[in-house]
Amino acid sequence: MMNIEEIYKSIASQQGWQAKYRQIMLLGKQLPNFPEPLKTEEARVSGCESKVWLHLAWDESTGCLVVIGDSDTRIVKGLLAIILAFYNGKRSDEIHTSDVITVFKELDLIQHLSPSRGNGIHAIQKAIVHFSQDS
Amino acid sequence: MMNIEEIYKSIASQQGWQAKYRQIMLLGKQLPNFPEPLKTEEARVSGCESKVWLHLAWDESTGCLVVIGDSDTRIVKGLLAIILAFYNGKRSDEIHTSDVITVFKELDLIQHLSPSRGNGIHAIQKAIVHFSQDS
Amino acid sequence: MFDVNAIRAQFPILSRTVHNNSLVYLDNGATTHKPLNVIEKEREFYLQNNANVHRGTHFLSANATAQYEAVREILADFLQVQSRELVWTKGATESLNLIAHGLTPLLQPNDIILISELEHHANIVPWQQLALRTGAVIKAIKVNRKGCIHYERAVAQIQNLKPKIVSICHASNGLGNILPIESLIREAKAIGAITVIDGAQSFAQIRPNLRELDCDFYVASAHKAFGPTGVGLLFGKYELLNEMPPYQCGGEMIDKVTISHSSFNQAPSKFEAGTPNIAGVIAFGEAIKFISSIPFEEWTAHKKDVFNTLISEMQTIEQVELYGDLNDNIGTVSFTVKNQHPIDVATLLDHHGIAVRTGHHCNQPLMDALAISGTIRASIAIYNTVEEIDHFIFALRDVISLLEE
Amino acid sequence: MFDVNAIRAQFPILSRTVHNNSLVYLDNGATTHKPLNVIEKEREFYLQNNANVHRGTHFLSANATAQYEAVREILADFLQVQSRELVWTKGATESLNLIAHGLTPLLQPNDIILISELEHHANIVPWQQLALRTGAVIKAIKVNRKGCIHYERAVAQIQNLKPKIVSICHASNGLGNILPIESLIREAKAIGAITVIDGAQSFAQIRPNLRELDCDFYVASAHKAFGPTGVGLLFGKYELLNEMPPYQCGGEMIDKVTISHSSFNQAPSKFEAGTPNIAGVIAFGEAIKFISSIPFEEWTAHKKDVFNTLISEMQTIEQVELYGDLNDNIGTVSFTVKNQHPIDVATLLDHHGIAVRTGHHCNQPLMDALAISGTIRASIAIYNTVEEIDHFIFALRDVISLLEE
Ligand SMILES: Cc1ncc(COP(=O)(O)O)c(C=O)c1O
Ligand SMILES: Cc1ncc(COP(=O)(O)O)c(C=O)c1O
Repeated sequence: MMNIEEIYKSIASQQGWQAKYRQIMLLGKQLPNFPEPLKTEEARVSGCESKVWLHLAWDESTGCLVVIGDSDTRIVKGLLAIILAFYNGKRSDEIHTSDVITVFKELDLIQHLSPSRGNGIHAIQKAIVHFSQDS
Repeated sequence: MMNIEEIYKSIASQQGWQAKYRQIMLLGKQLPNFPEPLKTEEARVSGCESKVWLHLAWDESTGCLVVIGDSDTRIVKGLLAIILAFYNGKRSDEIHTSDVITVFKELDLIQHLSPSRGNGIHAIQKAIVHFSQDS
Repeated sequence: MFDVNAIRAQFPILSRTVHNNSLVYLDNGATTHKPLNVIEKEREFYLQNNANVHRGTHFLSANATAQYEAVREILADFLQVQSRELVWTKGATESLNLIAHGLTPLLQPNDIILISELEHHANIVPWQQLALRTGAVIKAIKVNRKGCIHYERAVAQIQNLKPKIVSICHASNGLGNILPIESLIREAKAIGAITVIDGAQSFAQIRPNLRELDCDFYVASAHKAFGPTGVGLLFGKYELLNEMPPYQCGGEMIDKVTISHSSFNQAPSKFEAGTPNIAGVIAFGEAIKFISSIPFEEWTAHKKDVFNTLISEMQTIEQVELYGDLNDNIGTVSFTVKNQHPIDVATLLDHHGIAVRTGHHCNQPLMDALAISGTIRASIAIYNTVEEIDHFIFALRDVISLLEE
Repeated sequence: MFDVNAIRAQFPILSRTVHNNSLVYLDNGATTHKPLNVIEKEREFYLQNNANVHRGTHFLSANATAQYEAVREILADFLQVQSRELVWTKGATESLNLIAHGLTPLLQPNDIILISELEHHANIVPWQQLALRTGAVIKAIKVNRKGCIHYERAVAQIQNLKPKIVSICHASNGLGNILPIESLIREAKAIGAITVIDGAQSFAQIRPNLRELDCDFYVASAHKAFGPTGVGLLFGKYELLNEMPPYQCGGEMIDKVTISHSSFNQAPSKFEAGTPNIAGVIAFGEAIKFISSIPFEEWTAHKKDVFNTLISEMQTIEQVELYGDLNDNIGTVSFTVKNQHPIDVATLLDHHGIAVRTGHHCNQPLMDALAISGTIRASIAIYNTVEEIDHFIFALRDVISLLEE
């Protein structure tokens, strides 16, 4: 798996939107396997029209977030890969002082940030931030 | 009581709106007395914010409308005088082929014609037309 | 002569770009765009004529009331009903809720409410709530695996179930099917049912004559018919309408109020509590004028041209599966692409400038019946062109090949 | 520095004439006019950004959703609450109906709902319907013969009656009185009542901080706060709000739907069935910006100037009787003229270009308490001037002498 800087570069270096989405979908393919039994209703992110599952936990020893996820659509799964790379390994305080939204803005993936349910990026980001606030 | 042509002339000949309304209120004062016992809920025209009562009947011998009315406001009572002078003595078919609304338009009393409940001229005219349709 | 470019000129948004491509807007089933006369009317009202309606003694209020009520007359003329049979609401959803609430006193436990599997959630969930309140039971006319209802079976269901209420859409928002409502209404009335037609998709496209249809209720939304958001309509046959208990309560709809008791006005004002969407209703009058300005034959002929191009082109793409009735259709095609998620397809189409909708389209029972989770829906309006369809088909092929790499 | 002419320049309608006189608009309690930024925002949306919200995968829809939801954030900021505690409705009337419906499960027979005699019908009739459904009983805080409530007696009523719900206006639309809601809310909460504030007249005039007020619910209408018609708001503390059963049903508010059963979303979308007034909400965001652009101290200082001129001039006309609280007042004066019908006075004022309202102002119980059938009401907004008041007073004297001839 690439880290968030590598992911950023891998997308930003693409010429044209087709290439960009090709890369995004590739990132989705490279996400670590999400175990089928974890695809429960509770793990579903509500407010996405695509199906998105998240599993969130804190690494006891480091105090850092460990999050894995999956989606039934390829583009959302690729966008999810960006979000996961961004938040994975961050401590709670880091999660609150940084925002994956800026990465999306810089990559010109802005319309995915709408609170629209179409893709649900907004909902995924919110779910992670809420988890880190509540626990 | 003046007939509708006389009333029309008496208003149209006034200079300025103050004079016009003075004349309208005068017409109201000249309306034949409306017996208190007839001021029932059934006689009330609904849809007027001012109180307006109508008593409607057909003259058996001539087949013409006989309508009297009253209002608790002076201007509406004056406007009512115009309406009553217009419809009194008309047969049912005449009521349907003529319209007091044109008189109001010609006298430039247009805003009183709004379906607004403020003065209720519209409601009074409708009540008379409905009466002549239903009976 | 019908000139689609003259029509497009009335819709400035159609000239905009999306992701550096010309916009091709095929999401008209969700909401249509608004012609300039509608937009400018709303603006003009606020600039020069703004006032609250009905209770004003002053000029602006009388004028606003006259304009507002004049649109009720325009609508009455359009639908061929009486203006006192028309209630302004905020949308088709509210209209259906109002009716389902108003019919509460007429239902007994085990009475049947018959809908169809094609219904929008707005024509399902209010009836479920009514059923919860009264003990009534909901049944649905079934669709086949393409999403079409079987007419004879629907008639049999009406005759056998003897529903108290039959509430069906005139045209399906999910698939575009036009339902044979003339004869379904006739059958329903033959067994004494109250008939409700969800006209959200039919108002502008079919211009129904309600006097001929003879249904008891009809609802629609202005925003799907070239009008502003926040305006809906409800038609009800006067006796039935006026008999219903009030829905929302407040100003306008009352006759007399004391602290402990109120009496109510007659319909329609009985159902119009509070300050209405005055500017919206007045602007909607212009939308009806826009629709009426195009002869119906030219309207349908143009839409058929565009729709037939769309369908025949779609049928040449082997990965595409089409749903719905492709003959009696308001101009909406719902499809899936083999092995691809609708959202992936739509997201990439968007980058070509193409606006389509994905998902269940507020038609979950229909999606269940078709055993799919959703479709991609392209829905056309009078301003769409054959060239736009060509652009769409080109883009769709491109997107599919990108996804299949 | 506060410059009323700069503000007036934002309201083109204020420059129009009525009956060949300059318009003097004193009917702001019924609806305010809209500044240019509001009018142009709504137009711009239709011209360039129109789309339906929430379920779209395409650019225009995502963009419309972002704009629409951004206004919820702006409003949350203005009221000092969380955005998920805010529901968009079509007006204050609908908001109050929604709350009265939603509180149904909490009421038992003989529970008391306490309102005041100052309430607008919209804050009376929905509670009467709730009382009919549940067997609850409505009581009202009384007013004195000028229309003011007696604070100590109101507190005693709260303590003795122990109402389940206390629903009162922040400011009276009929008389302009500002009620001491801070302390009334405190008293109501002390006995465990649910508190509902009708803010239709206070939203723009008082800019309440709901976090400090700590009421459970608050409602208002956009059109009375420089925004478009057809938009209202409802604030509810989240737990209480989310617990309430849904009101209208249809698209958006559902989670899963089958033919026989549905489950619902969380608040606020649980209460926003159907396509909302998208353009209206987006334009309302500009209205909030307009209000916020004028510092509150300047706002109140200017209004006090105009109001004090109005009151002191009115008091020099001996035929005039004033009602209401003339100190704690949002800028509304209600009056009668001895021996004259309010409609006669207002009709003649109209010919001077002056827009006032007459009648019961949807306050029949208040009028009963004052033993009058109605008043003439002049209600000022931030754009009114001392010169306009002079014009009004001149016209009023003229009208009275015409009527007394
Ligand atoms: C105090 C008060 N409450 C409620 C309302 C109802 O508002 P709307 O008609 O916008 O729903 C009004 C408006 O007249 C009001 O002044
Ligand atoms: C068939 C049908 N019914 C009802 C509705 C609900 O309309 P609205 O969201 O405007 O209330 C829609 C809109 O999606 C529809 O297509």
